[in-house]
Amino acid sequence: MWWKLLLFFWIAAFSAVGLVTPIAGSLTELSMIAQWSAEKAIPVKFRTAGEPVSAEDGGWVIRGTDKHGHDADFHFSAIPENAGTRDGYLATARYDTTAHRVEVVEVLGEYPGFSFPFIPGLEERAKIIFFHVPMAWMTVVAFLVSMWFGIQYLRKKDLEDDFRSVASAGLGLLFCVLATTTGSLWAKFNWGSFWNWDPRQTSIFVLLLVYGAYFALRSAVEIEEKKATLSAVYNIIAAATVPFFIFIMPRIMPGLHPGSADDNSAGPVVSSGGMDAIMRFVLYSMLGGFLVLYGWLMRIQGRLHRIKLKRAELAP
Amino acid sequence: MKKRYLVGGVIVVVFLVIGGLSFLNSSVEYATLSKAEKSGKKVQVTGKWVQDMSTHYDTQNNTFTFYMKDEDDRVAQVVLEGAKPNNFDIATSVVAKGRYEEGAFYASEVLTKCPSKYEGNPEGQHPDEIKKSSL
Amino acid sequence: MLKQAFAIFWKDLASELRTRYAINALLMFVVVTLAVIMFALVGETLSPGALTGMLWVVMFFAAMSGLSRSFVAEEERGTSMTLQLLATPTAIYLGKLLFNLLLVLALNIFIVLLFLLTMDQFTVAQIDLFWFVILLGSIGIASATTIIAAIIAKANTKGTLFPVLSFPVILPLLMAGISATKIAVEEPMWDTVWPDLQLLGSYIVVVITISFLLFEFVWKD
Amino acid sequence: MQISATGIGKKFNRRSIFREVDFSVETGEVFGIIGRNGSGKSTLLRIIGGLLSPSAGSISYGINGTDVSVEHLHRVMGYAAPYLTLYEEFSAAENIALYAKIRGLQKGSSDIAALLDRVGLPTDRKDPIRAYSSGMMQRMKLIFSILHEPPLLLLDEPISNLDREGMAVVYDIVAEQKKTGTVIIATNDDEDIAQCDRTLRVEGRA
Repeated sequence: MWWKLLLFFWIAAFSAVGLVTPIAGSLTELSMIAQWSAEKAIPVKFRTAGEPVSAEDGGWVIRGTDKHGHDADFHFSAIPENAGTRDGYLATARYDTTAHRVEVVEVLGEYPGFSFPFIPGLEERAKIIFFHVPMAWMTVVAFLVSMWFGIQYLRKKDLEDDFRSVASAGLGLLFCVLATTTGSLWAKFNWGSFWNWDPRQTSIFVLLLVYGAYFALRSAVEIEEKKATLSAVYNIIAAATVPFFIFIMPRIMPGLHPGSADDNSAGPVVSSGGMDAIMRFVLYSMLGGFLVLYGWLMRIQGRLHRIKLKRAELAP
Repeated sequence: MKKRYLVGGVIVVVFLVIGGLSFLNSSVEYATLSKAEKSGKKVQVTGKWVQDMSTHYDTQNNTFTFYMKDEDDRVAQVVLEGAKPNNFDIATSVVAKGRYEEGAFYASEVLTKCPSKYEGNPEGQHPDEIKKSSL
Repeated sequence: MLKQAFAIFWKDLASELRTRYAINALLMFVVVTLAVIMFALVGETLSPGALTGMLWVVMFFAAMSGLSRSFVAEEERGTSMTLQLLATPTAIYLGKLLFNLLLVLALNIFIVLLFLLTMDQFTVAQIDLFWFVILLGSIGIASATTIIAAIIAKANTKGTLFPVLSFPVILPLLMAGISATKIAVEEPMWDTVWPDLQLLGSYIVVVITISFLLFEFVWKD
Repeated sequence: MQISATGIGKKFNRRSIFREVDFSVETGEVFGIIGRNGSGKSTLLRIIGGLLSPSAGSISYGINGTDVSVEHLHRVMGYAAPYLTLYEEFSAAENIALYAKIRGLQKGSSDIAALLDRVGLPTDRKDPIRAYSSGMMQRMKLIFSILHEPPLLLLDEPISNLDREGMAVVYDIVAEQKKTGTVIIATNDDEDIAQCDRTLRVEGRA
């Protein structure tokens, strides 16, 4: 019992941390954005390094340093609340390229203890990674487990192995649908369309087809032992042809998804070097949580299965 | 019996790898500008936006014009039916869907690929340096 | 074992020639499909590349309508047990694979010839490469569908299940096959077509090896 | 041919057909498997013939002390049963030639004629066996089972659909087989049971 509560708390907590943690850039990101768009304001965090001073145009100026230690004058249009006592600010700001100064548009809060980096182009949307990536990973894990128990069934002809194989394939399909949905949403708001047959999208589509076919096959065979054998065989055949899509094609073909061939950063999931430490911590915690969640769902399916068997046994 | 499965397994793995390696020098989905010009068909071209060359938004025709450089380093003008896409300025690469006609690539859709490094940039420039670099 | 396999192959061939379960229906299927395509394309100019796609669509669906026959017929007539009493699963699989291979090859050659004759816009730049790709593609289709046919022969809804199970498995083959055929049709360059041929070849080896290992489980009740 | 089975059980859809069946058969024996309809006689015979794998237990086969594996059982075993179907689009002679070819045997037309004659079938019919009566079909199945002179003969209800004369053919085959090999018969018929040296009653599920 205790571990279920812990798991619930764990996933809820890290979801909350992932969603609530503010996105905050530094002067570096501010300068990058300024080169592209003079109007765009982005969230920035800085510590105050001096008293507020009134400026010539009626506004106020506070000297501040960002997380990399760069300092700059931050212009406020009116004196901010608690100006003298605040340690630092989280505020949306833009860089005025004609006056060459940092203008604070809106104060959002105190200097946050930890924050996610501001990633130009992704911004708040980056947070979906905490759900999308674990779901995609669980899809792969569940399908590998399903194939493993398929092989075990063929070796030992124990219907329990077949049951585990189906249960895992079912969960894999569920996670696959979730990963497709979250990925397609992300694609809409980042790349510009829900679906454009990017190699990664093609591969997950094929995966959906395979496991759709797997369940179609199961429902078309009546004798359980035969059903188990045939679906295990199909599982293995599919697993031998589908890697072309799942693992190889998206990685070595150019595409929009991180990790494809023309992406020199190799993507956040493949190499850990490409990701901020806090984000990585939250992502891996979510991955762990999802893994345990998968195990729990497997257990629940096992219990349901035993209850069904018992009922069939007791039935007249 | 065991040996049979072992040998079979090894064959399968070896040929999966050989088959996988074939992807290394093929690109099925994306064309280059030269290919697009030659075929005249609707294709997807991947490449980078050339920032030094001008972009233009025509409000009357609702078209957005920019220059892109494809994988073979060929540069061509791209005319997009529609406004400037999301995240266009910061995209590390773009995918244009359309056809090559009369010296320009007419795109019905332009997708943008964003940097996938999920970290702040510690060695970036200070805003004050923009004065020197951009002027 | 090879002798047994050939004996089974000859049995299937003689049986097919006598009953014509598959051949007549398949030939009509091809003619009808091509006629539909031609009606749909009246007055249209399509590039050879686009027609290549259509050619593969016809080949795929022709295979889907005919290739399950050899196993389904054994199962429906109840002769699979007879066969089981006569030979090892490996020999049976090999015999059936040979028969399907012959059927697919004959069918695809027929389709391609009709295609070349009826579609004026379909011109092939390098004909020997083109035929080689069709040959490899046919072997691939036969090897993938034989084991799937063995699976669906044991299920209830055989007809609809066959394409459903086959499509995801056969998709890597279709992608490589279409790509290689396009190259042969449009601008033959050996270095661009090589990856596709490599993929086709390894796909065939993988699928046949897996089928040899697993057929026994499918075949025995 | 020696067969010894221990702890054989079979389940379909998790329901047990029979369980814990033990027996052993020696060369020169005619062994009967008897039981009510639905008790699993045919299922047990299929398991013995290697056509079905048992859910529990194991069977070992031996010829003069050498073990025979299940994969190669079809080479040393003949099987005839009502649920067996022959290739009905071929004629009787074609069918026999086909089985001989798959088994790698040399059978000339005189051998085929002799076999047809032995079970009392006409030797000159060229039409597909589709047109044969069920009794004639049963005789064809007898040829199918003895074509390769197997040391082990499995017969499921061998006299079904047969007339007096046909029954005599079956018992003649059984008597002949007994001299050098083994026969296992699954049956309910008293005349069949009279042929058996020993019988095993399969209880099945109640």
